[in-house]
Amino acid sequence: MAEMFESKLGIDEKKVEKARQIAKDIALDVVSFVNQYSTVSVERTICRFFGIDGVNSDDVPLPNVVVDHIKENGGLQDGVALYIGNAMLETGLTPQQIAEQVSNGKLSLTKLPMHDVEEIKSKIDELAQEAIKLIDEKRQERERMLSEIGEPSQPYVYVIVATGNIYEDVVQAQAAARQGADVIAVIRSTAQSLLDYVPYGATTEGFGGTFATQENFKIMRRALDEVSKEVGRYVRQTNYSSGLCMPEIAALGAMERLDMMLNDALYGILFRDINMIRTMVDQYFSRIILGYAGIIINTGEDNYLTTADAYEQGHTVTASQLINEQLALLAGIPEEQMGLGHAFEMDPSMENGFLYELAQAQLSREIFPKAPLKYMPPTRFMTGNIFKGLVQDALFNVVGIWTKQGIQLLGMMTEAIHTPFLSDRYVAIDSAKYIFNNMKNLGDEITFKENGIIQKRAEEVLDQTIDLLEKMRDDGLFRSLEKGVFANTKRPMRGGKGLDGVFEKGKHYYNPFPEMMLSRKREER
Amino acid sequence: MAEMFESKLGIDEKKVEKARQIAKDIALDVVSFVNQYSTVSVERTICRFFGIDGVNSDDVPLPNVVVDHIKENGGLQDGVALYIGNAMLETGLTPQQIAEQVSNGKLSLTKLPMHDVEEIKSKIDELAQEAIKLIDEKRQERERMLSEIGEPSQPYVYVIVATGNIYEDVVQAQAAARQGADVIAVIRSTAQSLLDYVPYGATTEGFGGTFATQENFKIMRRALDEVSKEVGRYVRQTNYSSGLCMPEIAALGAMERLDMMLNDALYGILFRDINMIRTMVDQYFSRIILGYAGIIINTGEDNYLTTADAYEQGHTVTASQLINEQLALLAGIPEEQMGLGHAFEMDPSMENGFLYELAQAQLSREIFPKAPLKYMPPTRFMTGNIFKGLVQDALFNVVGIWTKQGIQLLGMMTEAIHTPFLSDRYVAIDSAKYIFNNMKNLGDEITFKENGIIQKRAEEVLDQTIDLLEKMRDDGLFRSLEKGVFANTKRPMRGGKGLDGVFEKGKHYYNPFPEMMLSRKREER
Amino acid sequence: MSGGLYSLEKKDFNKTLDLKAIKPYGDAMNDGKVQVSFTLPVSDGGEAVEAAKQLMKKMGLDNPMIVYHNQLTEAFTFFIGYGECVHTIDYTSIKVPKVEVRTMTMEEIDEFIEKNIGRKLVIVGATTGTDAHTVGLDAILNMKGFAGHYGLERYKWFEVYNMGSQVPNEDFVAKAIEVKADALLVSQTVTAKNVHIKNLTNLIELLEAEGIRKDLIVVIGGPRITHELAKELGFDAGFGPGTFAEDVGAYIAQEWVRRFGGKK
Amino acid sequence: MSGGLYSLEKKDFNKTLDLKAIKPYGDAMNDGKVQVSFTLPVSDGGEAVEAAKQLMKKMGLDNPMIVYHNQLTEAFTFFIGYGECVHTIDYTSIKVPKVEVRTMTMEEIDEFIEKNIGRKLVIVGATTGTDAHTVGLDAILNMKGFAGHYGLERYKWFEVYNMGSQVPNEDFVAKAIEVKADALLVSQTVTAKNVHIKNLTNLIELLEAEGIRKDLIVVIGGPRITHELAKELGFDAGFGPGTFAEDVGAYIAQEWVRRFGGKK
Ligand code: B12
Ligand code: B12
Ligand SMILES: Cc1ncc(COP(=O)(O)O)c(C=O)c1O
Ligand SMILES: Cc1ncc(COP(=O)(O)O)c(C=O)c1O
Repeated sequence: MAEMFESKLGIDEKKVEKARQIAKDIALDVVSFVNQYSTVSVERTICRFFGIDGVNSDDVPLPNVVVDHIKENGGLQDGVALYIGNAMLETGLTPQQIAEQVSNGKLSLTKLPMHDVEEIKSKIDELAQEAIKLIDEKRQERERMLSEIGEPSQPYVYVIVATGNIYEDVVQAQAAARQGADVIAVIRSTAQSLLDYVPYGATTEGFGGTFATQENFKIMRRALDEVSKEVGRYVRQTNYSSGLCMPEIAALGAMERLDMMLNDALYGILFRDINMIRTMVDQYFSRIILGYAGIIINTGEDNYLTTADAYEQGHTVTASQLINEQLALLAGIPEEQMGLGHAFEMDPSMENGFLYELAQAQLSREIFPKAPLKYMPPTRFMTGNIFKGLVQDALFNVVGIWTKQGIQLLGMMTEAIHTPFLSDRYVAIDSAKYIFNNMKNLGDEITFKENGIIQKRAEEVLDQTIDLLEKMRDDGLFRSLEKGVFANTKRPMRGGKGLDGVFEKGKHYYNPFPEMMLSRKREER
Repeated sequence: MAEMFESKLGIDEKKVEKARQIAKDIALDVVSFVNQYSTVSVERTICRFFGIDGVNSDDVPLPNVVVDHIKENGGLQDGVALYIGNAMLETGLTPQQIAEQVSNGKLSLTKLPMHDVEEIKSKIDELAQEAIKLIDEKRQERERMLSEIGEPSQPYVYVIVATGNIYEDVVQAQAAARQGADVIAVIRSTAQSLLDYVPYGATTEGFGGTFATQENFKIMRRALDEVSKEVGRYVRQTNYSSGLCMPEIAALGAMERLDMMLNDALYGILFRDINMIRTMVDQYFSRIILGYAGIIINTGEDNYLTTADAYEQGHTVTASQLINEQLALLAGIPEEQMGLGHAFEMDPSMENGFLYELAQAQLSREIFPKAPLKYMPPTRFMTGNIFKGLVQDALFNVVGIWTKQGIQLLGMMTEAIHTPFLSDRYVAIDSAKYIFNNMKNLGDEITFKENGIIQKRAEEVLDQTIDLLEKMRDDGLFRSLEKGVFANTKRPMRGGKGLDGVFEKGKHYYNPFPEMMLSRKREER
Repeated sequence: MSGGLYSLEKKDFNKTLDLKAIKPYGDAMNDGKVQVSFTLPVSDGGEAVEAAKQLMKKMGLDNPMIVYHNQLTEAFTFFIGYGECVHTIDYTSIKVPKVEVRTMTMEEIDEFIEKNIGRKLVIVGATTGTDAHTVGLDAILNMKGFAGHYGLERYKWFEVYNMGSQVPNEDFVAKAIEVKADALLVSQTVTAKNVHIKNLTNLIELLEAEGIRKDLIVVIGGPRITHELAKELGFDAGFGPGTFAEDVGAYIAQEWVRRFGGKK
Repeated sequence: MSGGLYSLEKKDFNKTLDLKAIKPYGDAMNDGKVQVSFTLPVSDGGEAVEAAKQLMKKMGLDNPMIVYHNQLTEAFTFFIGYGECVHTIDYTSIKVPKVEVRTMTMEEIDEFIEKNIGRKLVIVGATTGTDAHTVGLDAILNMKGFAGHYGLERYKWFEVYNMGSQVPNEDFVAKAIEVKADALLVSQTVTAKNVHIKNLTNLIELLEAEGIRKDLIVVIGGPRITHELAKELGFDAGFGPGTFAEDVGAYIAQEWVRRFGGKK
């Protein structure tokens, strides 16, 4: 899969192939398992694609109203699409009107007489085509803008805004773009990933972040398009889809032309205690959507090193990246859209820690030559000493440009203190731009000593990765997570949040999107 | 002269040899010229070695009183040693008593009957032996302490203190040592280099620095010895001898066990407008003293790049280093004591500037493999943006550890603002220690691409150096300086400060020290 | 070259240390030097710099010097400044409440409990509310501990229930009742918008509503937690950054004896 | 999942911009956020942190947060803090004196002098006193100039004498008299202990003693020089960082005409 490469690390390509093959086995096993299930969030996503939007008088989003309604009435195993299609045939109403009627109690979807299944499906397919058309348009729009306005060089300078207020976020995002940011991520309000619904409308209050809502996406997109033209560089927008609403938010991202999305079931499992079946099912659908929409995914391996030691557990990151790659490929995501995560989390007090970090970052680069790797800054060892922190971030930027990372999420000197001030972001961007320019071709100029500390470290990590993957293949991914392979964290297969939202697909279950999107993707190639 | 080396830069050893040979020719020419002269400060140095100290009621130091007295009476061409030796034979007084009597007007040295010259010389030699014994003791004391207390690893962490008050300096120096500093330099009060005398006693007020006085040296030495024992690392003391009192301060340094001294006639010529003959004569004697005393010299090539562009004029630094090396060797300074200067002054906004800097630093390292190179931090492009400045200093530290510099003069983030606060120094040391440890073996691990940007740059600088040196050999050093070869600065041979303190040696002129010190040095080897 | 050399301008402040009136120190006692940085909502220019200086003066920073200013985006300018603080602090009058505890090792704590209490102390720990940060809590509780200090699970005489993260206060209190806890350990990291204050206050209210507050030692910890804050919010003790398991262990054991007497 | 979701704690400050009362901006209008760092002459500990917080409060920084503290050596502790500034500045009332000059290019300046004065203006420049920094002065005077802006030596209608560095005021004034200078350009970089103030004041005194102050345009420049300071010290204009030759050239030409009328 990966191209032929000349390894600076002297790593054995065969080992890489082997690791990849094992990861593929693990991923296939997961996908064949999750294919038997759907979840409430998958169903709500279908509702959204069908145009159902808005909230009821209790502020409950209508997609939730519809899905809960079908669930309560025992029909969920067939999927919402079937009921909506049927109701359309029966009532002639639009999905939105149907949802409103359900909300008002005027309509009970499970009580309507059922039309012929094939007839329903063709109605559904019509609706789906429309949704897909919208996504196609957004995707083409992005491509057009990229070629007209201009594509920045990598590593992309990626910064976050997190004021809690979408309008304040806009000010900060535009300021960052003017200072040189290529990617703006709006951090979500704390624990939004645990909400089993997507909040509605423009929001101005959040905890340590701003709610991810369709309206907020739209507002930010407009602001970034504006500033993109001003600075002559297409500025990418990012948000988070991991969590209980993974596919739903992915769909909103696809519809509002987001360019990247954090998307990782493993993150939810390990760090948000979300049930693994739930989120793996959600992830599969969400990745099909993101892949189709041309949105780069960002995976969360970096987080492992915030709880586990970066030196001892470096191989867990590599193993997880390989699994995430395979899971993504199976969902139709091309390598060019794989922002696999890793992080600069080596203990700063470690002798030669920089060398080990360099080895790991270069290893990621060589194993995934086409992926726009997402490289995360130091967080674990950041303290209130902003001066020391700034230097830690500087070394992180050195490794970023040196090993040609794709997406550099800039560290903030105030990481351990608060979400970034306008000025923190400026200092970070200024510093990163200085380093990227001043060291531009460092990576082309340097080779590593044969069998030196760096090469040996890379080999060691790769060997440990293969060992781990082999064990994981034996156990399967779910059992492995129960054992605590990643981030020193154990999660029970039937524990965690959101399990009650999973259901086995019934005989008549129908979701038109996966097949439609995957087959179109296949045609493209 | 330099050892066989394996060049990471792929530079041609023959070229280096050639450059060195030309520099030697230039230096020989200078030394044969300066050998015909002495200066008032050389003579005052002899007074000091003979034990003359203290000031008169007008605060004029007694060495100045004695030398001025002889000068006024037209006897200087024979040198002070002869008159003092003669007066001792004649009066039986000690040199100090003689000086006091001269100061009181009770004794006129030129009016005494002259004893037999050989008799006088043997008296002088006796005095000289005593002075040399003292220096020997200091030197042995240093060696003993180094082996007992411990020698830090290179790059030495070198910081300055500059409060103006020696007692406040002591507080800050000890604090710095505890934080990890290996070398403490007490910056002199602004323009002390233009004073044609050495101030006396402990001082508590200075402009942007503390006066270099023997008493201040003593106070600091005591404080550093104390803290050396506490931290288990011999902490070196540095001061400045360049300027109108070059050999005098060198002598005081030798007597008070300083470990390093800034010592560069070229600095005085270019940046203090000191007359070139004066300071070259002074330098020759001062280096003999420093070499003998085991004191590391620091040369001032770094300063060139504060006025001239580091990319365009990089070769002037290399050329000057080579000349300084030869001038030092001729004065008996071994390579291990040559803290040749250079600086991280590449424009931070330059694409790949870091690579050029790396090339230059590595070139210095390879040309002078045994020298404890003194690497100076960015100053020219430091602004009031302390955050950016901290990152510039961080990259400087990266190059320092990478290319194995000997003495790393730490940059301060407040460089463009004020002399360092206690906390500025802490931030700088903390950051340098982090980088030195975290990247410890980087230099051993990395090789440069053949014929890449770095290697080519090094070759270019070396070629330009040879060209320049050839021109300089044709012109001679003095004429070259008139043409403005260094630091974009032109100085007339007969202009500048201190020319009136230079005189041609008379037939009977005698200064016992150069020969004594140089021959002992030769024996040692 | 005369004696005039040293008659330099006198510094106009008293350079002796007075603990009743301490001031910041740049490179001389009482020079008052302070570094500041901030952004003002105006575009860059002479007036902006002047505004920044005036602000520094209002903060009591004499001779304000703006050493750097840069427009971040239209109508926002970033400043870095240095000034000389006129304020002083009476250091001798400062008293800070601290957790009162005799330091003990793991072995000493176990021995102390064995001797003085004679049964295992039951501890329930959790990161409560929406907070997902467990590293700090695990550092205190997990077997392996933190920086070479074993966690409380390793102690013979503690029985530990670690509920993990994002635990609703209700579940936490229910567990405390269920296992008859002697002490509750709460970890709080996210402090944005004072969300921790709300959450912690709510916990105390719940415990009081259940009537069990007085039977329990309730302790909080986290990077922004101080003992003072803990006391204010109605907890028994607060532990900040750099805490090790033995600090908390010793406190709980000693406090238990202090509060409930010896063996029951 | 009810509407309660958005009823979060309200921020307690007015978030609209009022130019009559501007405040620092961290990440929301009027949040007042300011970063500070300073050292106090006490050893580290709870009391030291409390002292640092109290100092911040005195500076008008609400909710002071010490995010880092570290003992630098015995009896000295370094602090980094964030707080919310209570002070406001009336931005509308700020007026900053500026050099009044119409911007011109080199060619325009030459033309202007030719037309309005009809002879070369004589300029003497120096870095005076013990100051050895010439880069700034050379940037203004040398042929090659600075950052692509030619220096005044390149201008047809200026006659320039650059005396270099460390020039005693006496020599400088003597030269001015000798060459019948129209304008004097002084550069000052070293400002430690206000040495430049002393030196500059002394220059004006000398010029006045010689009775030539009023016949000359006397200008200063340097990294810490402002027009305001120059005026205060009795100079005609002051130029800070980022000055180019044409700024000074235009000023001298225009000021000369303003002061001495047209061609003489
Ligand atoms: C690791 C980490 C994470 C991991 C957490 C993994 C995990 N399982 O814990 C992940 C990646 C999941 C994460 C996520 C987020 N994080 Co986070 N994270 C951190 C980080 C990098 C380190 C925290 C840490 O582990 N410290 C190490 C431990 C050992 O220290 P400690 O907690 O202080 O513990 C010690 C003492 O305080 C005390 N102690 C602690 N608890 C207790 C309890 C008791 C009873 C006792 C006695 C003592 C005690 O003892 C411990 C040992 O000495 C910090 C940044 C930083 N460098 O501080 C940000 C940080 C804490 N996170 C932050 C934020 C905002 C988030 C997010 C909300 C971001 C978002 N919007 O997506 C999310 C969501 C999490 C949530 N809702 O809680 C902010 C908090 C800002 C604030 N003050 O409100 C920080 C400061 C980063 C920042 N500047 O934005 N994070
Ligand atoms: C280069 C330099 C040197 C060189 C000077 C070489 C030379 N020929 O000039 C050398 C190495 C010799 C040197 C020595 C010292 N230096 Co020095 N040096 C610097 C440095 C790195 C850069 C200054 C510079 O060239 N700036 C670039 C020019 C273009 O900018 P500028 O001067 O601001 O000029 C612009 C404007 O201000 C204006 N301007 C300037 N002059 C004029 C005049 C007129 C008429 C007009 C219209 C405009 C104008 O226009 C210019 C173009 O825009 C600064 C640190 C820094 N990064 O700022 C320290 C610095 C200035 N030096 C400093 C000190 C203390 C010294 C020493 C005293 C140290 C010592 N004790 O040994 C010595 C002695 C020098 C002395 N007595 O003056 C301090 C001054 C602190 C203070 N504010 O008092 C600084 C700030 C460094 C520090 N933090 O310690 N230095
Ligand atoms: C992959 C991934 N998803 C999501 C998130 C954040 O989600 P939450 O809203 O749970 O904080 C992160 C944060 O680090 C992440 O790495
Ligand atoms: C070689 C050398 N000597 C002396 C000095 C300082 O001397 P002065 O006292 O003239 O500032 C320097 C300063 O940079 C130097 O590089």
